[in-house]
Amino acid sequence: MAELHKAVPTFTPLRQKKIALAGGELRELPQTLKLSLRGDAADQAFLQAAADVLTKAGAGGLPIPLAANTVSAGSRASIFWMGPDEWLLRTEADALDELSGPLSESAVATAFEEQHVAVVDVSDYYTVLELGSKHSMDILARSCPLDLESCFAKQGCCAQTRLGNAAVLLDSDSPDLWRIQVRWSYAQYLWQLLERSASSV
Amino acid sequence: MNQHLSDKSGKTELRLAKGNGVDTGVAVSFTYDGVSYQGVKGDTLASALIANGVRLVGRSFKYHRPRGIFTAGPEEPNALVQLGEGARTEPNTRATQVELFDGLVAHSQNCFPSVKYDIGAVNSLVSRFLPAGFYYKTFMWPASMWMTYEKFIRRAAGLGKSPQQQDPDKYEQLHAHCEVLVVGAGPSGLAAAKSAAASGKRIILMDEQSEMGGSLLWNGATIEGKPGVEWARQQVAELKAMPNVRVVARCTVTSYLDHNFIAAAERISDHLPLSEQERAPIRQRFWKIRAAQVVVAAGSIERPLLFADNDRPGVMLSAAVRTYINRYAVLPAQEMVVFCNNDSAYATALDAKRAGAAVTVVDLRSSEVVNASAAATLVRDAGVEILAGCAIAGINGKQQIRSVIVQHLSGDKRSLSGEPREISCQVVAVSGGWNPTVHLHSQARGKLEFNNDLQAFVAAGNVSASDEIALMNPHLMSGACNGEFDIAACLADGWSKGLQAAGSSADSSSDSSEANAGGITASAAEADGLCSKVAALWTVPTTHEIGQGSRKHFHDLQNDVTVADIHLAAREGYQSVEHLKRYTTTGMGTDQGKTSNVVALAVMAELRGTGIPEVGTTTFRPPYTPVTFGAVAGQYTGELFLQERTTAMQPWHVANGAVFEDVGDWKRPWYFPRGDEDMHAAVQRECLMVRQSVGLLDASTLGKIDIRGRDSAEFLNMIYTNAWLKLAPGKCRYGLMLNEHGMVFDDGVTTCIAPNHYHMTTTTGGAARVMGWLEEWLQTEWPEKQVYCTSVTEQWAVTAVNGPNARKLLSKVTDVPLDNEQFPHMSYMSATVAGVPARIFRISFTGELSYEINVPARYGLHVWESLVEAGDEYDVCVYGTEAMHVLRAEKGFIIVGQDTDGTVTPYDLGMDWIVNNTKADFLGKRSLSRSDTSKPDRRQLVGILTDEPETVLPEGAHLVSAVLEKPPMPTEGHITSSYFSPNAERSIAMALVTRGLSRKGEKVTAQLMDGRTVSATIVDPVFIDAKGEHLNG
Amino acid sequence: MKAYSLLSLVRNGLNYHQDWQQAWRSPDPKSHYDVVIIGGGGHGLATAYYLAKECGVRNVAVIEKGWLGGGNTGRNTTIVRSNYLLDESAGIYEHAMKLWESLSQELNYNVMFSQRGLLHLAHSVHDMQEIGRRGNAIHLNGIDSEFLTPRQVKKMVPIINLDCRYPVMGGLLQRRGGTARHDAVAWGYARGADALGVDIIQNCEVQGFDIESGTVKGIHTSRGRIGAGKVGCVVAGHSSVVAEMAGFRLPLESYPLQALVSEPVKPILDCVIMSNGIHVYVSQSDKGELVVGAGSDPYTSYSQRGSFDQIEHVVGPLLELFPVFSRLRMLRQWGGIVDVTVDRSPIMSKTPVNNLYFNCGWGTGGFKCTPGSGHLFAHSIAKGEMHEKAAPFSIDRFNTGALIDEGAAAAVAH
Amino acid sequence: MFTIECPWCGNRDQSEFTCHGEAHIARPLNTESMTDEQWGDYVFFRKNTKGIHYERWVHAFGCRRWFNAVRNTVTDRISSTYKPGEKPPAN
Ligand SMILES: Cc1cc2nc3c(=O)[nH]c(=O)nc-3n(C[C@H](O)[C@H](O)[C@H](O)COP(=O)(O)OP(=O)(O)OC[C@H]3O[C@@H](n4cnc5c(N)ncnc54)[C@H](O)[C@@H]3O)c2cc1C
Ligand SMILES: NC(=O)c1ccc[n+]([C@@H]2O[C@H](COP(=O)([O-])OP(=O)(O)OC[C@H]3O[C@@H](n4cnc5c(N)ncnc54)[C@H](O)[C@@H]3O)[C@@H](O)[C@H]2O)c1
Ligand SMILES: Cc1cc2nc3c(=O)[nH]c(=O)nc-3n(C[C@H](O)[C@H](O)[C@H](O)COP(=O)(O)O)c2cc1C
Ligand SMILES: [Zn+2]
Repeated sequence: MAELHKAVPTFTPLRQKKIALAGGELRELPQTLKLSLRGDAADQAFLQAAADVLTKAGAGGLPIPLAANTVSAGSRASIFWMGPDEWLLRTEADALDELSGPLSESAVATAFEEQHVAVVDVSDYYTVLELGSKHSMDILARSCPLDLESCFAKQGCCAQTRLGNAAVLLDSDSPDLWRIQVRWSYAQYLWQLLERSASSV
Repeated sequence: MNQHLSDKSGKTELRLAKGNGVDTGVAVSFTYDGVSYQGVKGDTLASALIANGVRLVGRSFKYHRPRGIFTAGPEEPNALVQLGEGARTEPNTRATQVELFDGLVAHSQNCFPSVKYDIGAVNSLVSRFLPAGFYYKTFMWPASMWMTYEKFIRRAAGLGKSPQQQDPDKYEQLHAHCEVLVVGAGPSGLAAAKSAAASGKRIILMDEQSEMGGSLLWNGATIEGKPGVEWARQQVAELKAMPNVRVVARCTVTSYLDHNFIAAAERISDHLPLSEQERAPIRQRFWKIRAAQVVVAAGSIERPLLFADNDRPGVMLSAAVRTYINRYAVLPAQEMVVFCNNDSAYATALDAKRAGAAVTVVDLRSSEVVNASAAATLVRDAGVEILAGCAIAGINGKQQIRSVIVQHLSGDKRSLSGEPREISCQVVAVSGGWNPTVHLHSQARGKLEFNNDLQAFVAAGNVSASDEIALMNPHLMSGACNGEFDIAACLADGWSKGLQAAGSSADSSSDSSEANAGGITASAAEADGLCSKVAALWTVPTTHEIGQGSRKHFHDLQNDVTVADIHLAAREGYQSVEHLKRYTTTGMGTDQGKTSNVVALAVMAELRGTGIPEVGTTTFRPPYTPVTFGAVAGQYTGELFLQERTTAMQPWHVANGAVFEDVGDWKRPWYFPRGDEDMHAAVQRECLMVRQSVGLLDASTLGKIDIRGRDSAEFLNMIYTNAWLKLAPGKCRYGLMLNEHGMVFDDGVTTCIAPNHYHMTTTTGGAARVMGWLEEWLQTEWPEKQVYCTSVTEQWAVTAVNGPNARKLLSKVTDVPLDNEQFPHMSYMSATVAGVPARIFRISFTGELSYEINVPARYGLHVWESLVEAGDEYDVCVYGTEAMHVLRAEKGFIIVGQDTDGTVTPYDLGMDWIVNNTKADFLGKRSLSRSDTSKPDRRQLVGILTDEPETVLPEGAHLVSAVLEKPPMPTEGHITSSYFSPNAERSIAMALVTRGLSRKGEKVTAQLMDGRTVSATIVDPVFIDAKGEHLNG
Repeated sequence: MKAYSLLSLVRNGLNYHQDWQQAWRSPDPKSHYDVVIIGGGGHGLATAYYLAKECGVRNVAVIEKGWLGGGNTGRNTTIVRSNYLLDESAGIYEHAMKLWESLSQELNYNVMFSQRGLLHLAHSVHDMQEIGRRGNAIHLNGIDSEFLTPRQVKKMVPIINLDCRYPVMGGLLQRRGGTARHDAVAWGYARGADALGVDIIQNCEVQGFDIESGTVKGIHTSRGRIGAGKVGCVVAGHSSVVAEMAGFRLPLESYPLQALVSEPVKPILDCVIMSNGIHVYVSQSDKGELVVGAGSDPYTSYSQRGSFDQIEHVVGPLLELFPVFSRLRMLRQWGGIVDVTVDRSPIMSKTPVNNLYFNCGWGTGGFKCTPGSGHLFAHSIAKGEMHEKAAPFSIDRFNTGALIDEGAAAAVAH
Repeated sequence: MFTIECPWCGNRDQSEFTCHGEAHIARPLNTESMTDEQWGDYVFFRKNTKGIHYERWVHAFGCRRWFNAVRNTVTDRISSTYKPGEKPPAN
């Protein structure tokens, strides 16, 4: 798949659009690999297998986050808590070439052998926008009912919530820099919403 | 007459040198009713009009009586104007809250041709025949005339005019979270914000006025040795400098909703000159706040007195007069009478006197009470005559007060006596006491109790710790709105409520108010007496019995409700407050009775011979003051009203002229007209080309769910009506889902990708519903089942390749064998298509040879374009949803939601074959055997062929069992789908018909609304290729 | 009862309105009535009125726990129409419509029934199919209905935005539909019933039943026991609560349903607009406010208030359809408690208890049937057999499956 | 407008949730042997409690998990939430 993906034109819902904002920009990040992982958090074998597959892929050291609303973020990939038995593995765009083989749906799925898990490639189900601005929090607050200050008071937090009508997964490096993951078909709507929100801060 | 009053600098005879809230050196020009005037910076429209001597500003709702400015705040019932023009016009705007800006244009409303000469005022002449509720008693004859009467009634009502153009301004919502929200920035709110802010927690302070300070802007209090205004400004500056505090002016807290959800409307550009309004990115912001605690320091609202002709222009609330003098530097009149039943109005008398007016006080209370009042003494010493034990018996002057008649009150206060005395004046400043602004507390379902000293409702003091409402909507009342009117006490109350709200306990060891007030010392202005010595006299007698002469006692100025109306309501049995309100419409105007409600209750209590608390209040509902729809909708209008979802192939569709159809949130290509084809031509062509050669459909919007786990097959077996345990990997199966009522609610093809791994498809509109349905059963009913579902709708872009040349086309771009043996109908392969990994499902919704190609969405456009290109040699046709509908109907395939409607079982669809009754159970199964659901004469889905092949029945047309001359005619079913089929070369239709399945071959008649009848035959709903041979290519 | 007339108005005007009679008395409850109606909303009062007027049952009481008309009757958006899809529904709503058409005269109380026209908009192919089916069904039931093209819609409502998120593709008009003054309906029936001898007892809450061997004998109230030959229960949102007192359950849930009004403005909207595609319904009252119906919350509640969500969810659509309203202001919002059945059709039925009848489940749309429901229910109670038009609405249908599924069939509210 | 404590994600705005009605209605196992009345009871008849009500919610815009809540339908106060399978708290 890694090779194939080079051979043909691909695109993201927003075609990596960007606009300048005060102190940063709003942009769509390049495509990455995203896997939905379901399994039993209470099962040590499952956690071990997950750790192994990541180590093998070269994204070792990322623990599966067991606390709600947290993310294990590494330089090459991150694992988000999505539910009590659900996680999302997302690679960084620049690690995509190396990781898309060892972390492909089938490669990961085989790591769990007979366990009751689901590994589903959702790379294209979502896209990720990056919001960088000194007003990022204000921009988000225009459409987000979540108390971002409290939820993101600590490092390593993430949250699923809504921006307007779009269901999103948020994580952030700093109060100014946020990543917003959203379903492909809502990307255009979300873009318009953020652009509009940014226009009045 | 008015223009001469103002010169270019905005100075007028009534303009004073200095006010706390205005800069008298900066002129601002505006027009009112076409006349230009000058005001000054900081004015409201109301203060500028008063400064210009304009007293008549509106006509009342019902009698069209002349009305003037009555208040200086949000409680204004009278001075409603049509603000602005064209697209920015805005009806019913309170002049008392409109900040003046250069170029402001306002008009009076509810009057024709002008506010001075208003034809509607004839109502006033016949007013004795128009008491409360008169329309319930008349306009009934003849019955047919009501619609005509109604037209005139409607025209007379309604106040201002709606804009007729699209609003050019934008709005937005903003979410906010805080530990303490302080509502109101008077002394109490400022103190609360200060003490709470010290905790470092997040504090929001909101006030609806342009400047913070509340009563300090006009009441002359001294705090910490400084004028109150200065103290307030300093507090605001200090609060603004704190990183944990948000200070928001021009922001009305409108709604106190459950779980401490509070909404507020901030006016951002309304006060700016037009050119700046046009440039402002947004006009108003709607705050949606979650606060852990709320301190409500919203102050209090003065009440009027109910005396004869108390609605004449020039009658004003006493504190409003004071506000105009001290804050806006406007003397409302050269000669004034202050009319009161409590001490708080004496400060008004003193301030007016000092500002140069001739003032007389008329106090309803006896001389003994008045003589004992320090405030009264001060005022008397300043040379103001005080007429104690007296009342205003009437007013001379219609469009403007010329004088008042004063008489002595009798001992029982029910009548007047003695020589009437006429006092010349242009303004009557009234005070009937004060009502704490309990609106937000009441919205939060807090309880009220009646305070006899104040003769007003205040928030109930004793709330038990287990009071659910208090636990859910925690808030503290502070200052005047807590019934506290002394300035020092207000500060102390605010300070301690701030601490309490922030969770930092007040210094309980010391109970001196100074310590609790954080050491803030304060004193009220001279003569600022308290309103607590209120005389509970509600209706001031006049020269005739209430309602029996020409003089009216208004309590609700906006809706023109008088004391006589309350008497009438009581007499007729509308005695409950809620009946009183609805029968007389008291309190139902744009001011929601802020000045009138309590006095109305008081009058009703008197009539019923009970106390005011027994009468009770009506329900306080949001918003506190009206809020624009624009603000509530926020940014979610226009393109953001509702998301438009599109697929990966969207750019191609747009570039190739697709006409789109809305399917749920999705925009789907409806048809692709070529040249100047209309819809019909395009669809006919698309349908032919698909069956003759090959066509492509973007099917990406279908819902897709990835299902994995050991129990998946068993799960599917419960979800679908047919059998799923034996579906082999690589095989596809069609299924119907029923709800527990036994009715079809979705359908689709599910494929076994690998052991314990399935790919389910759903209808486009049903995707979310089905996903929810599966999760609900798994999570709540069958948690032990080992099944995981993952929505993958957008992961896969789907192209359906349909038609006899589908195989040939596809073989050009894929590496897998496509022949019937190796890749038969209803099977699946993973493959490479156009160089990308794909899942190909050989399933068909057209009855033709068909492959549905799923690729990761990023490749969707590439694969689509590759297929279009590869199809060139076969004259490939790209088709839309309409052709899809025709093509499936030609084969008799159903569309859930079109051929079914939530009342249709699989049996009704003639799909017995899909119900596996040997299964022990599946969702909805038991419902199928209920007596009514299993009865034979249900409506069943059949095909319909019109006798005239050219005639296409309208969808929704009904079939009748007998054609009668005119309705009623019993129907026996209706057309669910109907098209002209180019492949069958005739019209085809499907219908739900009573006992239809057993009536094939029978004639039926469709009765159309225009009277035509169409004769047709019931047939099997398969109109081409009955044997299904096309499937194999 | 002294009649209202122009003359009486003038005469009383000259007499300073001192002589108007009480519209209804406030009697103390008697110890026994032939029929007790629980619930002084429009339906309950109408039932009592027709019992006394047409069924010869005059020893009747209406027991109301609060003030009469204070339930949903006093808080609905006043839309009246009879353009229902299914025959059973058309039967009762058209029955009501005919009564509406002469109700003011019948009651000698102007209920301001305004047949200004009611326009359903269609915003998608699916909507067009729906109005196509319903329009035809109504027509064949002998009820007026007309299809409008978008151009005709625009002509009728010039301020409408046809080109909204889901463009207006057509409309279904019932010219005889419209609005009525909701409070006046309750008051008019109350006055009428009172004049016929019915005792209307307010501030009296029913707290239990006296049931002897399966037959109701009386009720327990906050003002004591009241004996009853028959009992009709018409308590809308509280039906489940009262049913529980009688020992059975109903196929109902009670939801908050909200509405709001704008500040009043001069006439700008002359008919009732309903849009299921955009999700708003709106009309303008005679007083000038826009009366806007919001949706019901998805949770049950007895608190007569709902989530602000629902207000936002109707204001957005309102502006989508009528962008010119953006600068108008919301004056007041409120909620009612509506009792909703799964098939969105009411229940008029006998119950497991003899002589106890229930009339409920009118959900979000029963105001329009007030006269019809009262009329049919009165005749049913008097006779001891459900009237043929009411019979299909029995509770049994939830067991047999003979639902009258307006919701599923037409997906239309109100 | 409630705030609701998702048993997993914590306190969130009501707009992230949807309500799915009365909780603890187990789907009968013996559907075939039930009478029409019994089946009708299960499908259509509800307690519709005025007072303490046990109901199901799903955190639709969050973790997408179903859970139960205890709410007083008179005040609308939610006193607690708990996971499916857990015992309803005594109230
Ligand atoms: C916001 C809203 C908008 C609506 N819009 C429309 C519309 O446009 N068109 C339409 O046709 N319908 C509409 N409806 C529905 C309509 O209002 C109701 O269906 C109808 O009013 C029900 O009338 P009722 O007389 O049965 O009930 P109600 O008027 O609710 O009367 C029931 C009475 O029973 C009393 N009661 C309850 N329990 C007891 C007890 N234990 N003892 C004594 N008395 C008791 C109550 O206090 C109440 O007064 C709307 C409803 C709402 C809430
Ligand atoms: N002499 C008397 O008897 C008497 C009578 C009335 C008032 N007072 C004086 O009134 C003052 C009371 O002080 P206080 O701080 O309690 O009240 P305040 O009236 O000084 O301040 C209340 C503030 O709340 C704001 N407000 C009200 N509702 C609001 C809303 N919904 N949203 C946003 N802002 C809102 C108002 O604009 C105002 O600025 C004292 O100075 C007292 O002396 C005295
Ligand atoms: C058709 C209709 C029109 C209304 N018009 C007004 C109005 O003009 N002014 C007003 O204050 N309230 C108006 N209301 C709302 C009532 O004041 C009140 O909120 C509603 O009857 C619910 O009662 P409650 O708020 O006392 O619970 C209207 C209500 C209805 C049903
Ligand atoms: Zn959650």
